[in-house]
Amino acid sequence: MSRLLKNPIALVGLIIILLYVLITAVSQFWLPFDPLQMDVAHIMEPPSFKTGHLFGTDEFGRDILTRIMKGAGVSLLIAISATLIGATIGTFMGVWAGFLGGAWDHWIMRLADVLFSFPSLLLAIFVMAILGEKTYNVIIAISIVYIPQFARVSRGAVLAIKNNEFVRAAFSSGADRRFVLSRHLLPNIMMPVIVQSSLSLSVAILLESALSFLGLGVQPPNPSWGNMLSGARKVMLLAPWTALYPGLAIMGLVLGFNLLGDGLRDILDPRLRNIK
Amino acid sequence: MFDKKETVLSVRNLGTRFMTSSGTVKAVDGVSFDVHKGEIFGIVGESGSGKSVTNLSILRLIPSPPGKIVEGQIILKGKNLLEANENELQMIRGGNVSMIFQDPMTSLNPLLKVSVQIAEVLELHHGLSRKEAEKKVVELLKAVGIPDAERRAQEYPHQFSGGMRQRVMIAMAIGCNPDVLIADEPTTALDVTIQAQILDLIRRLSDSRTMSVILITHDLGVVAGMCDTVAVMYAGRIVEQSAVDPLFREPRHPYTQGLLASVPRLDSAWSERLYSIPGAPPNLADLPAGCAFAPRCAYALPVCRNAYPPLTEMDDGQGGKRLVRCWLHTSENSGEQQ
Amino acid sequence: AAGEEKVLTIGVDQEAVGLDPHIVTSFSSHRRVDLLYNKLVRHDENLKIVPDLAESWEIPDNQTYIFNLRKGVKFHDGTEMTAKDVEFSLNRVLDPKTASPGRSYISTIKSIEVLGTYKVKVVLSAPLASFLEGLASNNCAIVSKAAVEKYGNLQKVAVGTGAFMLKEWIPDNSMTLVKNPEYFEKGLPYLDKIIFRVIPEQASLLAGIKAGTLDMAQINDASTVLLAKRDTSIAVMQKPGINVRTFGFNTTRKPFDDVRVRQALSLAIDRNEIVTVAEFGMAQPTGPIPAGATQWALPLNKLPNFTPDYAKAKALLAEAGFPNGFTFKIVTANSFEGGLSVAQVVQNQLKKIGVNAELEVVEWGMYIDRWVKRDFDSMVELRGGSGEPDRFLYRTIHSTGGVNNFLFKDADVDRLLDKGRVLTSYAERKPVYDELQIVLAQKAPIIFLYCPFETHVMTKQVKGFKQVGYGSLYYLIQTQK
Amino acid sequence: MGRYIFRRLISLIPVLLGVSIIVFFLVRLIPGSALQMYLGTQVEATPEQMEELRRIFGEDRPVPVLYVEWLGRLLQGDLGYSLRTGREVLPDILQRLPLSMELTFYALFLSLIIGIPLGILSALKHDPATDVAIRITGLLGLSLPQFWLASLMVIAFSGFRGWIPMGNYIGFLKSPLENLRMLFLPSLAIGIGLAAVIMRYTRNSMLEVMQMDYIRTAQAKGLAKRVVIVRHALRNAILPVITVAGFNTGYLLGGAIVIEEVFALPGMGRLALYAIYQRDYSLIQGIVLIIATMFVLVNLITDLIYAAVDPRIRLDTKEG
Amino acid sequence: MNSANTTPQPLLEVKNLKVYFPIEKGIIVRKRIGWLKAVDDVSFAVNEGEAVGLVGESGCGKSTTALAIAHLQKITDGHILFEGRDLSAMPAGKLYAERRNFQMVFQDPYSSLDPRMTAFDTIAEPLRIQVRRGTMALSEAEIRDKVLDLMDKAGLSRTFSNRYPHEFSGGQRQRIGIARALALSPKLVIADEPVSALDVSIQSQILNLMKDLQNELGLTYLFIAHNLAVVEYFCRRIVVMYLGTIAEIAPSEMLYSEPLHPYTQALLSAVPIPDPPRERQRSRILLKGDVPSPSAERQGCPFKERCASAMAICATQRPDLLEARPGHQVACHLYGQKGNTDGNHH
Ligand SMILES: Nc1ncnc2c1ncn2[C@@H]1O[C@H](COP(=O)(O)OP(=O)(O)OP(=O)(O)O)[C@@H](O)[C@H]1O
Ligand SMILES: Nc1ncnc2c1ncn2[C@@H]1O[C@H](COP(=O)(O)OP(=O)(O)OP(=O)(O)O)[C@@H](O)[C@H]1O
Ligand SMILES: [Mg+2]
Ligand SMILES: [Mg+2]
Repeated sequence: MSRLLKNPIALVGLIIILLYVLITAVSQFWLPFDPLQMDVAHIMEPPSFKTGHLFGTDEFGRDILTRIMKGAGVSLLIAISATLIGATIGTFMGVWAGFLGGAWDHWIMRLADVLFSFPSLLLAIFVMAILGEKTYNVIIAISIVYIPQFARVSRGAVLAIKNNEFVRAAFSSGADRRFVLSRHLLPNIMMPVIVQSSLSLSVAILLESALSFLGLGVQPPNPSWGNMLSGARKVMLLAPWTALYPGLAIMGLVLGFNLLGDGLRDILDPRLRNIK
Repeated sequence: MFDKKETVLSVRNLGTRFMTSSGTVKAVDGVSFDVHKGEIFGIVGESGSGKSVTNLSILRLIPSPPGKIVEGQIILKGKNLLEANENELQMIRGGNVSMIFQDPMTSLNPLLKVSVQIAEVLELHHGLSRKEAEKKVVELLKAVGIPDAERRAQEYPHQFSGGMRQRVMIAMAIGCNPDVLIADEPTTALDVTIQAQILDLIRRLSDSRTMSVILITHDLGVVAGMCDTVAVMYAGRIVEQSAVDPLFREPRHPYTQGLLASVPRLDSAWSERLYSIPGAPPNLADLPAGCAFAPRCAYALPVCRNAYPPLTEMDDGQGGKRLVRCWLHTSENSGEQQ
Repeated sequence: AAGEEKVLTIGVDQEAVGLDPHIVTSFSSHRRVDLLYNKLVRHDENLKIVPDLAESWEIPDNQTYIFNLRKGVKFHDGTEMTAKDVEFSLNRVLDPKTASPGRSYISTIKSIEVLGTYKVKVVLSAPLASFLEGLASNNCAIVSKAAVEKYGNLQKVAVGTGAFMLKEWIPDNSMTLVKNPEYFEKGLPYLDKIIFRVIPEQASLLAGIKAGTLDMAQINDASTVLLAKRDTSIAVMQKPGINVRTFGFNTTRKPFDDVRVRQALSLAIDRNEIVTVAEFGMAQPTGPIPAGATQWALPLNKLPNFTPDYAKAKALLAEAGFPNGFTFKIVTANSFEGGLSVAQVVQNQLKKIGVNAELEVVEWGMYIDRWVKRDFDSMVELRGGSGEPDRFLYRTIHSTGGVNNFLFKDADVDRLLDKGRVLTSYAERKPVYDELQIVLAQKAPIIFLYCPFETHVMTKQVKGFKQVGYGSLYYLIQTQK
Repeated sequence: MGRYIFRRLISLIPVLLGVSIIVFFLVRLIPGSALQMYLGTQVEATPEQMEELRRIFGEDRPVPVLYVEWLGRLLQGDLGYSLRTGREVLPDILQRLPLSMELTFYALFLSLIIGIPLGILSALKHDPATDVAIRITGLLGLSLPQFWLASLMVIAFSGFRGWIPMGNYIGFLKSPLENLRMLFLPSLAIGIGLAAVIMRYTRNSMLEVMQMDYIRTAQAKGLAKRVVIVRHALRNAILPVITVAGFNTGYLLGGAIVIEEVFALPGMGRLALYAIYQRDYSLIQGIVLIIATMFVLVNLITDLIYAAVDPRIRLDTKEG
Repeated sequence: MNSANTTPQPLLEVKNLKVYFPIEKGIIVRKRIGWLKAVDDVSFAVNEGEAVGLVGESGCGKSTTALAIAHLQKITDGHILFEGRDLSAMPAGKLYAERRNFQMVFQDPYSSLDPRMTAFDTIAEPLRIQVRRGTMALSEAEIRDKVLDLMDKAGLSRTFSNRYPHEFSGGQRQRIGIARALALSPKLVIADEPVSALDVSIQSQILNLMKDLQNELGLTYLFIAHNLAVVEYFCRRIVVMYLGTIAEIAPSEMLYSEPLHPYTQALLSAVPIPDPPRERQRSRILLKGDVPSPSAERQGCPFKERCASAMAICATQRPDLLEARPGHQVACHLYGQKGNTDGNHH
């Protein structure tokens, strides 16, 4: 943790993320306007202090800032849950494959290969089409995209650790596979998995917004940054702010996760760590 | 006996530091030594004692940042290398002074043919054309004992075994008839029987070309068999330096004594216990005020913990001089006490 | 200037799927057929039936139609169009093997009799007021018997009687039509050549017109039209179309089986607001008959429950047992036809009477699935309408109607529809449909919202084009550039 | 080399087979059917018509049977007919393929020429502030939602003719210059994210390589800094980057879907999207299979480049 | 036939041990295209209380042998008898209990400790595992006492208990590794190059420690090293391996004073002695070439290409390991195979 705070990149990332978390928390109690209430008299008003619509209004006259704030929670929820699920299942698969080796490894990794050769967005689109547009289905779709990625990362990590002598030492003391798995392998692959997770969080935000943008994600009228952009698309040329701010919101949060991930990677990099 | 010989390389009061997050590491601190023509100069010491950094400093190959040469002179043929510009340095590197490294598996560029890698030096320093250089490459490979040199020259490093790769490194290093060859633990990564081959090769090349060699190793046996002069390093400093025979016969510095005593020897009778130096090597970022070895030294005096001992020169009993940095010897010999 | 070839380039957002008038369903194909073929009768710009290949017709009883054909009409291959071709064409449409969507329009035909080279008699098995309307469909166009026998089907060739002939077709890129010099209306068409360019994006269509690479395009996307309107260098032609945006209920589900609930919802809907917000003002509020069919449609102020009245709506709800409103779902899709924006506005408006509508935004394929299975509380749709009330309303709302997915059953409505169907004169039918419109507004199984404008955007040089109401390009025959 | 390529090509078969199975069953898991989509909300069909249609749409047979039938035809190079348009699927896809390939290629190219130099600069810059600045810029690039960036481009460049394609696509062969200009912004929108990834990998890889013993060897030989970097470091550092780039073509192909949508480009991604919406089974299967093939082929090519540059890989082929 | 050692039953007996690794190839279906014979017909015994050394060049199969003995590596053929019992036949469930009898100390002080476990937990782990398995009944407090006791024995300050591996030096880590190996009070300790990675001064500390522990606890060691001097110092009997086979087995003094196998001779002469005059005078036997790859199909004596005294028979026939004189076995055709046991060429 202290190393994290010393790394400027990770620190900035963390601050950005905390900012979004704060906004999400605030949005639970207070919002400048009603995020769903249409205001026919004020359609597509440009940003202005006078009207109080700091980011302007959308094609239904709803306050964009309010909707961005409201959407932060959705984005965070989806990103975090999808990453958690994808990481858990993928890591399990990867660890399983890497640890058992042989045919298991072969087939699990083949499956991952196959899933990998689908562009991730296309895969997510498929899953969404099958499951239907529900917020929790977005989570499922994104986690399915993540499973092969985490499987790869964790398998690589397991392979690197599996042949360490401390694993042999545990076996030679009479440990069984489950013990070694839970005591030695899992704790030791946590760091690469965490790094992958923070990067996945950023990609999840982008995927969610791309899905919503294509009309397959979070359902209107509930705001998500992606469906805000999707809605804005129609009126983009008339009212550019409807597209500008939700995009900036996405970029900011994604940047936060990316900075954190990159920073964490630095921290974990043995080259940078071993200097005494 | 080597006093009469001409000095090829002279290191004066060299100091190299690394600025790291946990403080300044004094990797090399006030190291001085001379290397004479045709001499094999050994540097021994434990891991982290500054052997490699000393030699990388000679060619100014210290990665910077975090490393920095903070003081000293390195005089090659009357010229201070620490003041040389980039061009002059390039002519010296690989030309007058060349190096071989510990791990032959990683010291060669995996993507380039062996011949290209050797020819590069020749083209650079001798201005040979690619063709001439390639011819010379084959000669060099033969000289280092690589069979079927014509064919092997056209192969890639991964097609060579470890011992062979070290031979390639040596061929590359002697290509320009350097005055000094710096061999940084050239055999540590190799098997004993292969080590014998490589050491034998270095020895013969040094003799036949009157080339000076700085041989870095932590194996005292290697030093004994190869070197004329030896310097023992501890915590970034040379603690004892002498011709090889007197040093082994009668080590003066307690560290040298401990080191010698702690090595199991094939020729000695089966004994119950080895000597072992207590404690662990110091942290170079946080050295004690006095002698760095004092905390582990059985003979440590109070002064040892407060002040760093000066270099004492003494006779080595065979007409040469030896140098020791230890308060025990200063008080004995010159009575210079604080 | 004379001698110079007059070429009109028209941008379309979709490639034609095929050209066989009896088979095609896609909008894009119909637009080509408009120019390549003729029918016995056609619509004018007010959706009135006017002569086309049939110079005139008689209706001796409400099940018999006798058509007198134009003389000297030539197919593009040079052969003359005769009653035999008409007989062949109608039979081909009726043949189940052809799988023609036009079959349902004229399936009541019992017999077709050639009375002479230029005279055909058609007898129906039952009276059908919208029979002529059916014949006006491209799907009932007159094709050359010889050509069908030669080519099997006409998807890739065009042997019609239309003002233009197919010259070249590069799929997904362009289709070139050239003037038919033998066209039966002398002096027409004015244009020498029409090039269709496939440009899928609405904004690009507009960009093409601004740039001058296109002369004309139909644009559906309201915001793009809005942009076009801001540009004074281009002409925007608008008129209410025949498609109807509806908000319909599954009338078998609670609480929509209660007419009071439906009335309450209808009273809470503000059509003008929906048009303003969801269509940027580019639509016309409508009743059960598309507003563009001026000869039939009643003005909205004559229809009950069409003016918002929240107090009354709440009272009705209370009466129906929902003093605090209720919650239900609106199925909608994120596509033009799916009406997501409309659903959002509707949802917002219903809040005023305490009714909580939840949106079920589904992907288009799912939307169709729900539609087919009638699996919805309510649904926002864009219904393909018709200027002919029997055609539109019978199938939509009659208890036996093919697309009555509201599962609506009402004796009054059925009676009126059946009555309107057997009468043939406008004067007799008009009062029937007036009453029907009022009954439908009263019972509100569907809340009819608006008809989106049909919009054509063109450069200022394009003159003489008229819109029909369903996108038809027929009037390119009279267009000059 | 020939044998290596052959072996690698063979190894693609199971992956593609897996893809084909998954996509075949996946599309049929999507609720709603092609037939319903075909009928839409407007068309009425008689029962006997329905019967016939059901047969044509394959709704009367179990999915595994259909799969085997499809696979059989696939092996003869027949991807089947679109249920929607009645046209053959393959020509339709092939017609869209050039655009998608151009888009992917330009995006890859842009990301490489942006990412690699920046990565090297960042690795070689000793000044930590510059390094951090470059890295943050890179991460910013990675954080831009592609479709949003594309939308902004549309807003910003809508006044400039020829830069925003908006539907009218001009093939490379027809007019290379027009083609390049038109696809520049879309490719950039797709490629910027990958450029950031490439930059990061180049930086790490370069840092790693610069610490290798053979770099020290090269320096000790007296080679000039430039020579050390270009001849010894760069080649070694770029190798893993090539693999990463290949691996990320999936990302590019996926990105193409939204970008094609925003710029209204008639590419495969967009076709895929509509095919899914329309439940046009053969079309989806064909597209996914072709995209997967492209993906694995690109990876094969990157591996071949790797093998061509790295002699260690070549040896493997001799043994195998 | 018995040697000078009078122990009737060896603690460990390795009989015709073979460990082959398959060399596989194939994309969909993996095919075996050959074997890498890491250990090829190795037999030797270790008596109770003895320290036996195993030396040989890199890749000759020392570690593989060690792992096989510790039952951490599947064997291809042969028997490993522990106290006369063949454990490899034992079901996995029972083997866990037996494992406490033989424990390993590993070469790499870095990878042999889990970076996420404290010194205390690392040493306690074997005990906890056995407790979990029900083969030992110890309370947490007893475990604690035992671990602290082990730390004392291994020369680790008790205050180090809660430190993590990265906070220790290489020597200290190796002490932790030794303490861990001793936790189950094993009869046999297999030490796979325990000092190779350590500095000379640290190396002697560890060697002394291991020796003290042997005296104190009556341990039996199988000690693996590539440094002959270390093995010679530490062990009473030495097994010399070459390319997966045993070249020579002899008591250490005998091996040093009178090596029989040409490989052993070369090996001995290659070990540098830290005594300049002697070292300079020594006549070196320089071997030609490199150690061949164990994956190649081989015939005859494994050492034939590098051997100065190779004969015709060496090319075709693999020499058996025979007793050249009491307690001294050698696998070399120079020493008259079959019956001619007292042929002495020196
Ligand atoms: N790049 C670097 N950054 C920071 N510290 C360094 C760096 N290189 C060397 N050092 C430090 O300098 C000191 C001397 O290192 P050096 O490599 O000279 O030791 P050595 O005697 O060669 O050891 P070995 O026998 O392990 O090779 C060590 O404490 C090491 O940690
Ligand atoms: N799991 C494995 N799969 C395939 N080959 C292996 C495996 N483990 C060891 N080998 C091979 O078996 C041979 C013997 O290996 P081993 O590790 O036993 O040698 P060693 O004598 O311990 O060498 P070192 O001194 O380098 O530790 C080597 O050629 C090695 O590459
Ligand atoms: Mg070193
Ligand atoms: Mg080993």
